[in-house]
Amino acid sequence: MSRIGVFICHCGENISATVDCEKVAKTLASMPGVAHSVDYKYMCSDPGQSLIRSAIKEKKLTGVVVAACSPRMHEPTFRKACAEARLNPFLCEMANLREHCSWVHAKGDATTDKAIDLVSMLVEKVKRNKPLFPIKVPVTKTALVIGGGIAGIQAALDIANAGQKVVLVEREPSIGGHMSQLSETFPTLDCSQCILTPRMVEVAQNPNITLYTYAEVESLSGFIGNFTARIRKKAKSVDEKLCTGCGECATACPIKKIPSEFNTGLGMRGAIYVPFPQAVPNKPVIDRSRCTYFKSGKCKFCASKCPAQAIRFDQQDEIIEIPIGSVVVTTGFNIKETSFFPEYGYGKYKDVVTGLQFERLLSASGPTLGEVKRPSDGTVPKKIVFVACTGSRDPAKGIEYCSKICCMYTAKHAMLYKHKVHDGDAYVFYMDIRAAGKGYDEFFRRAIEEDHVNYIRGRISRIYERNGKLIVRGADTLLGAQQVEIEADMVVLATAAVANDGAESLAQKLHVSYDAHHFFAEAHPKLRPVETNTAGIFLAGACQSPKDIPETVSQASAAASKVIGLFSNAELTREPIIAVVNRTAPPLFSTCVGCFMCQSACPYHAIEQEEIKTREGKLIKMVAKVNPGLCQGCGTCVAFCRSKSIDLQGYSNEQVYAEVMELLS
Amino acid sequence: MSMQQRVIQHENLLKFLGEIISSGKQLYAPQKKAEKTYFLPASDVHSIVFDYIQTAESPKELLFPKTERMLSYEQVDGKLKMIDHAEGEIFPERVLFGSHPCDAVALKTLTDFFRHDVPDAFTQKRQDSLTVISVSCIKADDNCFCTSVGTSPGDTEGSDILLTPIGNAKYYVEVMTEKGQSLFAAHEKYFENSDIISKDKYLTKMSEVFSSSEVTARLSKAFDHPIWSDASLRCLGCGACAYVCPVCSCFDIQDEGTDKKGDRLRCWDSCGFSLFTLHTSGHNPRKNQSDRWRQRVMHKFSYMPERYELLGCVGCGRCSRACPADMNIKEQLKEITEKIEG
Amino acid sequence: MENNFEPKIVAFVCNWCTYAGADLTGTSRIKYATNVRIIRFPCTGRIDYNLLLKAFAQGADGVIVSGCHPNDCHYTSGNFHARRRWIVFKQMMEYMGIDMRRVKFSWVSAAEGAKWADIVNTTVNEIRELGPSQEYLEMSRQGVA
Amino acid sequence: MQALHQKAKELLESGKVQVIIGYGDGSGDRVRPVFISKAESASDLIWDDRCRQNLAVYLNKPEIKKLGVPAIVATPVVVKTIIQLISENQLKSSNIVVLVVDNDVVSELTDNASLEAYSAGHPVVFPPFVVKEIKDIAEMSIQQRNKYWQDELSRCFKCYACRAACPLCYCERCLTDNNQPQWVCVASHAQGNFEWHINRAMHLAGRCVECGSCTIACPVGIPIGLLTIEASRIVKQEFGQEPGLHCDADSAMSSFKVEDTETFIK
Repeated sequence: MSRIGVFICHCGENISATVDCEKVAKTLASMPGVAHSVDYKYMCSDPGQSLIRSAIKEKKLTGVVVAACSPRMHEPTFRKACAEARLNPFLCEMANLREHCSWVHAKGDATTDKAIDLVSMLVEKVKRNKPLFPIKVPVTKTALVIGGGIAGIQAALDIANAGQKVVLVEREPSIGGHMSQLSETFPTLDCSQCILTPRMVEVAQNPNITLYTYAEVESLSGFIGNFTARIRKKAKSVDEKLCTGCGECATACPIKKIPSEFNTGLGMRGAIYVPFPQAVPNKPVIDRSRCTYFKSGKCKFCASKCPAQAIRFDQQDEIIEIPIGSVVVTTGFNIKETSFFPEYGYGKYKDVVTGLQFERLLSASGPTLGEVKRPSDGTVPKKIVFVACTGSRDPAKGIEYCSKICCMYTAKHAMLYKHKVHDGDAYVFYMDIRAAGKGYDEFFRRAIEEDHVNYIRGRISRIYERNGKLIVRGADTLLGAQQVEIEADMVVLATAAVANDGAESLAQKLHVSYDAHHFFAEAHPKLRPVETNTAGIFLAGACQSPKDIPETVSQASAAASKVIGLFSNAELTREPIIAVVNRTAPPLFSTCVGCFMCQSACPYHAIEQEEIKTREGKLIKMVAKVNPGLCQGCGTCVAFCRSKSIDLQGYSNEQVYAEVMELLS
Repeated sequence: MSMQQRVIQHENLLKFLGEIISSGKQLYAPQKKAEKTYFLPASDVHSIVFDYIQTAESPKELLFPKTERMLSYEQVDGKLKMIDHAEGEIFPERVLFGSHPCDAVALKTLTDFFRHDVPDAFTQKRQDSLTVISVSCIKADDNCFCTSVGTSPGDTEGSDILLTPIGNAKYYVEVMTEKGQSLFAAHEKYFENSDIISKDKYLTKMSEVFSSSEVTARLSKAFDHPIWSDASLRCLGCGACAYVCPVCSCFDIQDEGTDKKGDRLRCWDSCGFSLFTLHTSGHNPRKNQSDRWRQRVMHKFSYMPERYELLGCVGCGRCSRACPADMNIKEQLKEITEKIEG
Repeated sequence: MENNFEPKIVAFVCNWCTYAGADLTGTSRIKYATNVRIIRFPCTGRIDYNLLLKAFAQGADGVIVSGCHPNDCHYTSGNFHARRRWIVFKQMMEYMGIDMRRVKFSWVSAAEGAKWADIVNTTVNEIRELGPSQEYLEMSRQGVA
Repeated sequence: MQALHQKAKELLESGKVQVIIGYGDGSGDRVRPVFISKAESASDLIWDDRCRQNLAVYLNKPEIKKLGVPAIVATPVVVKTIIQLISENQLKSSNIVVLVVDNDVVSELTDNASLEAYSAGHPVVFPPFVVKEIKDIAEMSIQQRNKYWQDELSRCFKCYACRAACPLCYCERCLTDNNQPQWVCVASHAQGNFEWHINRAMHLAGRCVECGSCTIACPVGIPIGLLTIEASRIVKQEFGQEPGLHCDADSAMSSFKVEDTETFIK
């Protein structure tokens, strides 16, 4: 006979304000199999938990139902409390009286009745719970870091410096990411490349880091501690071992007019190229879609000039498989192009540029060597309008969120412009200034107060060209929406930061969740910000949402510390919520008939074929067997199984059936 | 029972049956559904069929339904309420029309079987409120073998009234029991007086294929005979034979419900199923289909005669007609008398 | 229709999307009808159609089945398997004459707290229109002597 | 028939097989399954229009397996059944000999490829009355269908002849015999019958080769084959998959396509 303990939490008044907790406890007390039923103000508090612990001991409870908040919140808390009182933690279930009841319904009998139903249902379930024991699995101590921007670099270095192996995969020819494109960084105005390049070199030199550039993750299978990553190394057409990085090939390449990705189209590159001088690795790749040889079968100028004879036109993409224990996703972000904005000319005005393009114009290594010049005619602009919130916080554009970095970099842009063009005028159109952060507010005030940048609160409605000038029309909302029209030489749009290209398909390959904007979803916005819902896969940086450098770096270190923590044990303990194929007495041995529908259905390839043999070794039958290390406990196999020979621990047929029967009886 | 000799015209028979319906009694009579004939509740006498050899299902449901609710329970305000359906329920007055003598014998066998030892209230009460008007057989088919199992196309056993078609749309009437008499008395106007008629010449002729007592005798030595495995190779192990059999009476008691309310149901079961004798341990005393086929034959022709002095077969032939694998009991019984030594 | 008819609705939902979505409904304090009771499953792939049959046999007036949007399954493909199952099950039930308007299938993500409230309210209103479930319950009473 | 007798005799005499599963003389004008182990009995085999029972049901019966390597006299639908059983890991073509008879020419199908080729060349053709039944039900309203099936299924007494006759119902413990929990009510009341029949249909969805053995087996004349035919029709319509064609096919119900479409999931 079951002896179930029922604990109803008031959650302060969060539950008790609409649910009559006392009545729930009293009703449950008379339910068959319930040996103990009480209500209490805060079950998750220390005294609350000790109520559970002492009741388990005194009343010899065989199962516990805690009716409180969502099990997604506190299930581990209460299971731990049970374990402390020597009750198997899997004999504890939670009824969700807060998120699913008190918070969504008004006070009344119907709400209390629902609460009673929810608790009784879990009582019937827990009566059928079985003690379960954690599963131990070995851990492969190699981390995969996807994306070689500052987040990936930081995470890789932290993990490597802790003595663990790292595989860093970058899809571009060089690591560095967006940070390598930046001029100077707010709020200190130190040179971005100056602080980044040493780290890039460190990555290349660290013996614990294997770097694959010009490579992408093809697929990821397996589970925490035991993933297998398939990585496609795209053909670089260059033998990296022989290449000395002398650059003769790039000089020899007859094609010179390919817009450089690194210079955001403001500079040019050849078909064989190194994206930027400080690239790591500093070895060229051939862009086969642009190369004359690959297009027409003739040319090979680069090969003829290569002193190391390192050009390999016949190189193939290579797929490598690597056992991996954990993954850090640091794929970063992208920004909306000017062409996304019809009101600002669909990108047809050359002197309307994005913030990232302006970074290149400001950069000493950029196409203008740091001089601010108009892309259209190379003249120095005397009047620049900066537009913050271009696309961001604009539901009409489908981007409701704040891109977070624009306020600060726009202030920086205006400031740097004034530093370089002393007689220039800088205007900033803004919605609100968001300058929370150490030294941030002071920084933006400096732009106004010391560098005399004109800040106008309002949105601009249109940009059009008139007599070689860009006419910027907007409204100043601080002056009663007075119309403002500025004749500018150049306009810099702080366009919205969006998820990087291919984020959605990567998320699907990795089996992690993502939000409506294709940013990767963290497991919990507050308490698990660098974890995903898939165990063993972590996030850092702007792939999760727009972020500035300090925040990105701290997340990267946080994710790295999660990986290091995971790798600090030889084996990993996993929840025993897994499928199991039944075993029965001979001559049946199992009711499984070996149709292996479960095997074709299992997303994790966790179902194996097992031979049942006589003592003499003669095959009696083939049955399915679950690999407990691979099974993730989705239970898809259970619903398929025609003979109900496979069942899911923790959500067994008997348990869920009992829930339905109880709920409606 | 001594009585006046009577006959009834076909059209009067229909009126008689119509009056049974209008009197509020439930009339079960053979009616067609798709290709087959069944005993179904009749609301219109014109839907009754007379020209059939055997119904697909036997009339045993009238005494022993496929699902019988035995008791119900419910928790009301924390108190348990129980209903014993054998106690409370009033069983409706029913008339079965058109059963052949084999079925009437089978109904009697069932009644006797369920009366054995602790009498079963359900079958008893259903039997008490049932009046059986049978019709003698003027034709039969290859599957029929009533004469080999001690009954005959004109047997009056088990019938309350037996009608024998004597040509010219007339039936010779034999009223056999008090129940029959009271039904007859209530509708006497439809019946005509007649001279004594010897009905035998109107009945179908059927020779005896085997002697059932001889089968019984041989079976006592046949437990380990290879005949069972040879014969049962094609048996699929379903329960069709048992469920169409008018005598088979195995059942399984099932509780349906939760701790709050539910029913205890008596459901048909069959020794043909491998689960019938499966133990929790995994051991099955009737492991092979041949063991189960043997059980079916043994039970009807050996165990029932020995223990209850009842024969478990009336030769209706339904099981042979129903079997998807053409298991033929008549053939098997004949073979037993031929192959197994006496 | 009866005005005071309060439909009994059971929701079979997956843990990762719809259960979390319903948590968000709570966190966001969006109100909805009290008629629904949620049963948590790891994945829609785990939801056996027999549970729906049992729910109706036990007197449910409506059923909601909900999980992650296609491509968003925590287990990558449980919801795709579930979708196939529901495609066949729904048509099979209709072939056998069961009104499937009482079953609401939906995808509700962890971010769609408002959608969850809307699904519940819509379902409750629609079932209220349909009235108490009869045909399936009728079945559980028939054929017993 | 001559050719069949000759082939059966050869197979038994050569020792290539130990038993021929075929049709022989039955009660009255019926034919029945026969299991011929002696070459001299090969002439007992019958091959004509009455041979409709799906003999593949015997291939996995323990009692038959004990007889040794079998050859089976196969109608086109039996070939389909065998392919489906192979795809479900229940049979291997190397362990059986499949005999098909076309115009009194007997061929041996001994590997997956020849089975598949034969199956592809012999599509299932429903008899006219089945075509009519399918059409009639398709034209019914949902209420009419409810009444139709409730009426038909009311006769079901759960003898499980449909299950026993079906070669694809090979589970050693059927769902319906599972009582922890009791997914399908044991009783043959309306609910229990509905649960049984919809489960049978769901379990055969995308697997039913439409041999009609269940309908033939039903002692109370319920056209139950229509349910599994419908289940397979849905699978074919929605997912484009047909059973009994490929030995290495994944079951339609345990696979999926991202592009599967529906209109009812909101």
